[in-house]
Amino acid sequence: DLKVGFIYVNPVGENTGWDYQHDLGRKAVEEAYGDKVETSYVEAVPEGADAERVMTQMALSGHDMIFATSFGFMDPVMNVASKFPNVKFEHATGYKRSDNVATYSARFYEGRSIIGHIAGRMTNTDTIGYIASYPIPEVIRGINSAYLAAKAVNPNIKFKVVWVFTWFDPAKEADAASTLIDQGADMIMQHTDSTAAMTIAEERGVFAFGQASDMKKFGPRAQLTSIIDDWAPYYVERVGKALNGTWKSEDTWDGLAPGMAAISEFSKEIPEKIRKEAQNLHDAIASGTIHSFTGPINKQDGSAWLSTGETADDGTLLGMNFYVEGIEGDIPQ
Amino acid sequence: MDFASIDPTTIIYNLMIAATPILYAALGELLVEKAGVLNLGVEGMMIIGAICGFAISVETGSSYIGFIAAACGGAMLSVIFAVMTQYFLANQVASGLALTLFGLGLAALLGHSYTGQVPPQISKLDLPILSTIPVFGKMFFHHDFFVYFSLMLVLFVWYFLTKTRLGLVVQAVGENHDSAHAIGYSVTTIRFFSILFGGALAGLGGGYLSLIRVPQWTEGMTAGAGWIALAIVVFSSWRPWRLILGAYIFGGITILQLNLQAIGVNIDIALLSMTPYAITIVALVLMSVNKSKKSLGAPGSLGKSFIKVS
Amino acid sequence: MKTNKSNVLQVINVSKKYANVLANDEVSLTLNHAQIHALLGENGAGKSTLVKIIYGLVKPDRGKMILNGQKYAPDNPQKARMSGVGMVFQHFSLFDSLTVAQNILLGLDKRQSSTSLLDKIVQISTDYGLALEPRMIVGDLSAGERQRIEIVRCLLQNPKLLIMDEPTSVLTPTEIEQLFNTLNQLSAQGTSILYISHKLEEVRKLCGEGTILRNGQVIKNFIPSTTTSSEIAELMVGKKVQSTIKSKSRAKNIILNINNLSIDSRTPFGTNLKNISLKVRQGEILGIGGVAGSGQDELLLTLTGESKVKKNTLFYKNKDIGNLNPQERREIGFLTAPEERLGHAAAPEMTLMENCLITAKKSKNLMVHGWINFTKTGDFANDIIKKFDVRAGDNKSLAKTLSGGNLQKFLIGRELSQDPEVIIVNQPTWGVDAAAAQFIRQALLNLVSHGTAAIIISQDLDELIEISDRFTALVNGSMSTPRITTELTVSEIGLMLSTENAPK
Amino acid sequence: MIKLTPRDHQSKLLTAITPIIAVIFTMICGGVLFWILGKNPFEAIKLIFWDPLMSETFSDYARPQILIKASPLILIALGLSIGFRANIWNIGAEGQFIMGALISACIGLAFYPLENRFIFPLMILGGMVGGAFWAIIPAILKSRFNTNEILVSLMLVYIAEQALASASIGILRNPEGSGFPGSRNLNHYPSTSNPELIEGSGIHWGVIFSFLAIWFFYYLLKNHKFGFQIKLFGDAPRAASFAGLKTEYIILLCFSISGALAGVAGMFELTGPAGAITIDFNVGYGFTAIIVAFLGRLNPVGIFFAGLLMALTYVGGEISQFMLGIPAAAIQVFQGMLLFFLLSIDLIVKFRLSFTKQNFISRKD
Ligand SMILES: Nc1ncnc2c1ncn2[C@@H]1O[C@H](COP(=O)(O)OP(=O)(O)OP(=O)(O)O)[C@@H](O)[C@H]1O
Ligand SMILES: Nc1ncnc2c1ncn2[C@@H]1O[C@H](COP(=O)(O)OP(=O)(O)OP(=O)(O)O)[C@@H](O)[C@H]1O
Ligand SMILES: [Mg+2]
Ligand SMILES: [Mg+2]
Repeated sequence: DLKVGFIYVNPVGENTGWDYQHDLGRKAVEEAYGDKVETSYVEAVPEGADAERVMTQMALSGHDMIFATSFGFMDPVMNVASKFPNVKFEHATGYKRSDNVATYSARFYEGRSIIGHIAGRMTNTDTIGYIASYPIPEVIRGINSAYLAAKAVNPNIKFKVVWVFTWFDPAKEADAASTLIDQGADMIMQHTDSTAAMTIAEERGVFAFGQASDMKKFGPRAQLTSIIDDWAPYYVERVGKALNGTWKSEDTWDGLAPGMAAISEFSKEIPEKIRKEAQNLHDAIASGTIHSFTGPINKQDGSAWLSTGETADDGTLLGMNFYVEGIEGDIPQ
Repeated sequence: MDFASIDPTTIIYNLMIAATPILYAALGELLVEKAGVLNLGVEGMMIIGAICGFAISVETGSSYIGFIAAACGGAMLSVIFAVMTQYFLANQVASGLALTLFGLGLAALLGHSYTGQVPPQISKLDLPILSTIPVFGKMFFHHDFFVYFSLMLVLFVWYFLTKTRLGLVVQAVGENHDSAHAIGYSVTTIRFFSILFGGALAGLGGGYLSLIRVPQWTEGMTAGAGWIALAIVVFSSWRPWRLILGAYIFGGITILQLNLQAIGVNIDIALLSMTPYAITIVALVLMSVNKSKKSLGAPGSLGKSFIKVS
Repeated sequence: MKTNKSNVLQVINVSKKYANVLANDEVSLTLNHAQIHALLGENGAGKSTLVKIIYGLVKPDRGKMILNGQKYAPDNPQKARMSGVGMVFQHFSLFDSLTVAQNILLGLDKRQSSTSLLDKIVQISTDYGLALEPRMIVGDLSAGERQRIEIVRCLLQNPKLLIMDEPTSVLTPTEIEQLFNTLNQLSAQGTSILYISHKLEEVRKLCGEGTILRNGQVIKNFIPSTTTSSEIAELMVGKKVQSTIKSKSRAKNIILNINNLSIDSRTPFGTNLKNISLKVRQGEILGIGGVAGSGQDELLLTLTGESKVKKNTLFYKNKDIGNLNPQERREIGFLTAPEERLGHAAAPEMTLMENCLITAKKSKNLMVHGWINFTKTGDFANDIIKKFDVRAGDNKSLAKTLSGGNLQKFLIGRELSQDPEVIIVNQPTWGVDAAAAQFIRQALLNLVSHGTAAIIISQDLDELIEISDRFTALVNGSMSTPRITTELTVSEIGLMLSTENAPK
Repeated sequence: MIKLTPRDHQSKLLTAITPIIAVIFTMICGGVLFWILGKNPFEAIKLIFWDPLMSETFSDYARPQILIKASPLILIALGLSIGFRANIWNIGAEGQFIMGALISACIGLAFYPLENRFIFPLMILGGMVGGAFWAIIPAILKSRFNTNEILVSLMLVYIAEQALASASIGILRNPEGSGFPGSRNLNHYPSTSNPELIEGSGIHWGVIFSFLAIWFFYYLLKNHKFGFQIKLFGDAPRAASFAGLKTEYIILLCFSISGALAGVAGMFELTGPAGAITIDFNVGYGFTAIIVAFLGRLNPVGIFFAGLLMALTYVGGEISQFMLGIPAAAIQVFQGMLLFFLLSIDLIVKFRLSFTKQNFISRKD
């Protein structure tokens, strides 16, 4: 049978988060193939040397396929893969590939368009609070995407972005949420891992959008919807290919269409009309009729980026390091 | 940039909440250090408090019982440290660090089935009359019981240390354990119970985090708060009242920093994130300039093992 | 139902063994009602051990005690105090950062309201003439005042038996006088006192009965008033103790010149030195007397080089050495020996060998390019051990394991073996037994007779009178003009030491 | 009643045997823990302690990995132990580790893509200077203002982490990394690479450096004035100043040595195993090393073995995770237990224990 290993950068946890979603994918693989596969995982693996060692040991112990689920595992994956040409590697969010290294990622920004739309339509204060982790393309892309969608439906919209410089610090994220609410935000978006902001939103009576997992438990009233990372179909498919011998190195960047980036059930708090709009937007993006970044769009400094009707190319999106016009503040450098 | 949108009322309100977990933990550590023991395991005891408090209040539906459990959890973990350092005379610095490692791991194991649960809400006590005072009412008198309780505990510890005989004994043991032994006090016993008290308070701090400030259980949720608590103790020169100042300043800078970002102040954000730590250093330096060790108030036997050779 | 009214405490066949010494060996002792009983013996004879057993601090291995006709086996000092036993320690058991009143409160067992305690402290202090200000921080007080705290603390409990372990070693003559009055007053009121001291003259004056310990065993019970000091000393040591021989002084050139030295103390509770001037000649001993805390420590620190002094204040062989550090001073023959043996002159956790390196590495070439020559160092330590009759395991014994007297002999030996041209010693015989003290004084005298200049700082006036050529007093950081010792009368010395006389 | 008597001379046998006893205790308690978690305790213990060293599957790879994992721990702990001997408490080695790596990365990348064999030695120097620079801040504050060095060095860790994050997304960001945070991989740039020197041995320059450092400091502490001065200062600061040592000098010396070693450990980790500066470059070596220093009883040789033992539990812990599904938290708890036992058992090395019967003096009769 096929031995499949997973390495996670944080502890898996039980209910939410980046690593938890990957582990759901692992469980889906077990479910799909039963006795034909055997899975194992190592959690809380620091990026760098430790990751390389863990993957090597997995390979040594007979794993045939290894999923490395954090960007920082990129170079270790490449190193180990070159030593074990018969082991198949799948690296999430990276950009280096080789014969036995495939990469995959999700177009979460597509989901951000939808929450941006909902937020823009529903806000009473025209102020959206955004808790950002680190200024990397992934996060900046999310801010831009949500902003553009909100702006499209609400010209007065203002984004207040707070950079917390951590992926996970519940107390700090809670403080950030409180601060944003105090500053007039009535919609909270986050690009950090903990569920603290959602809890604060629930407590303070504003709305919020979940991240990575459905966070409804933490904000039964507050959560309007969540962007969900759903790796299960991809993992099942890839392991299937490995089983029947058709696996090859590929680059996958999927969005709403196959549901790799998904949107959780819309809350009843969203008016029927808006819910419908959001659903339509979702379907349009999924079908490819609408692109989250469609011109005309200027960069923050006013310089032109996309002309009317032009859509952003993946290369620019992947390396995005600028705000679009209208967002205030600077990206920390 | 819109400085007017920073509302001092909400900043003070929020900083009090942000500071309360640190205040609890620091207050416990203050007493422990007064007794001459340096317990660097605050982080570990806090997170154990956080999970115990959380789990029990979810199970019982009562935050108050949860807080008691948080205190018990912290105290129980501190027993390990107490036994190691008081009976096995293990080095306090290393034992404290090991305690943190152990506590973080144990909390994660204990908490496995509690992520994603919602703790019972705890209501804000709107203190009668006081809470209706404009501005101040909202800042100071609109908190939950445990904010006030932390302040009451500061009062209590201050009273205990300066006005009671037992408090005096605790200080004596911390000041000079050989003398205290010579006049017949059991250094080991007093330190043992001080450590337990410190553990209980660190536990309460953790409980406040998981039950009120954040409120949820997540692995590793203390994220360094215990270390800040240790810094605040030195910052306060081992004086309970100054602890409030220290904790509130630290909480205040954290909150202010986020507010400045939210209004879009043009300061390097990496620099802003450093400010709470940098300002703590500056404050420590200012306090120690031109002062002898005595007036800094460090207990004379701090961190030293008491070896009773009979 | 006391069987024998006059018999307060009986110690019967008490033994206590430490790791490798038998500190008390079948000791028996009887204390009578309202008596002052002397307990004498060399350093390490087991005196402190015995009284710690009585006070419940140390558990004996064997033996029993009877207090007021009842079995007495205190688990801890609280029990002892409840049974009416009080103790003043050889090493004070005080807390520097706390107030006098707090320190006293800590030594009391009964609940006291702080106001009534303050009244009682004032009451007792005036009754017995032990002046104390209850609100002072103990760290700020002199040794004499600290001891008063310990005594007042005991007296507040109305002890039937009061133990005093070397109470006078840090006191000035007036303070000693005062203490004796208090003790006599107490014994007249019916308190028994067990009194430990190395100063035989004062024991003969004060005590009605006495016991001598040697190597943990009781050698003899005796009546102090009818036994001469030299007899007592002989009993303690087990052989005859000679008195010091002083060769005729032949002071020559001025070698050390202190010129208008003023310095602020580094420590929060210290004394500042004010305009001190001194000239010291080769081949003489200059004695500096004074109450503890008059600036002796500060003076010594400026002389060792640990405190920096201004230009043109400190001249050695006509060279300004004010900015030389301790090691640099040593290299030109300028040596010092501080009062505090463990922690200042010696490192407690280091072996005797390693302790030699602290001051003698250069003069004895114990290091070559920074590498330690262990053979040489070991030999040097052995030399000292032999020449100065240090009783210690070997040169690898840790400093802290030596008794006070033996460590002091070793440390004085370490300095004297380096052929100093000037040597400054603070409290050469503090807490050292009679024989060892005599030995140390003789060694200093011998050195001076070869032309070395010495400054001896001491609170023991008898000692200074015995060995110094010239005498001066340090009072509140100021110094009087030195006078030839033999020309001084006791009252003149008293005048020099008194604070009223000091320039403010 | 247990009576403690200090030992005059520490027994070599006990010093060697007590860690083994502690490990056995840990195996028992840890076994119970694994059993509670529903895992086979014997299997788990075997996977942690035996397999990395002896099993056919893992040992060839894991043995050298233990060296690699241990070498930063050993280097840092060694530096810290010197300060700890002198009662100088640098607990901010984590920050110094980061700073050493950052400075050496700046140096190395400044030359990119120049090929020159002097770049690597220059980076070693840079690592030392960077670490020492970060360590000297608390040292100066302590000697000038008597500021508590524990806290300043600790606060500086957080500041260093922020600096690391901002360097990863700012000045050091890989220009060819499509905007992702993190620097170029220094391993892929020959002039800055710290490769495995002998295939399959795990030995890179950092490991060699740590061996040399152990030997050097062992010898120095034992035979040289330096070791004597450190010990003297730790035992009796006043005696040290009486000997002519300046307090400021010792404080600066201890901090700069520990900072330099932590910094150079960061440099070797960066150029070797880690490869690049990233936001999460530091993984706690600086804190773990404090424990390693005490486990090794502040003695270079002890630290060497303690470092290897810690590294073994990391490597073995990972194996037990994917082989047996033991959660990472359980491994942490297990390591905590090991430390508790190792630290506590030192009591019988330092003291002789005897059990006294309560027979002296009749109590109640
Ligand atoms: N805690 C201890 N551990 C080991 N040995 C001890 C201890 N205390 C005292 N000793 C040893 O017991 C012996 C008696 O010591 P003790 O303190 O009773 O002497 P002493 O007569 O009071 O001397 P001194 O005149 O110097 O005060 C000495 O050899 C001493 O080294
Ligand atoms: N690098 C240094 N920086 C500052 N002060 C120093 C330095 N090296 C030594 N010192 C100081 O210089 C004095 C002499 O120190 P050291 O121990 O080197 O003595 P030494 O007399 O030179 O001995 P040796 O001949 O054995 O080298 C001491 O006060 C020491 O603190
Ligand atoms: Mg004695
Ligand atoms: Mg030199």
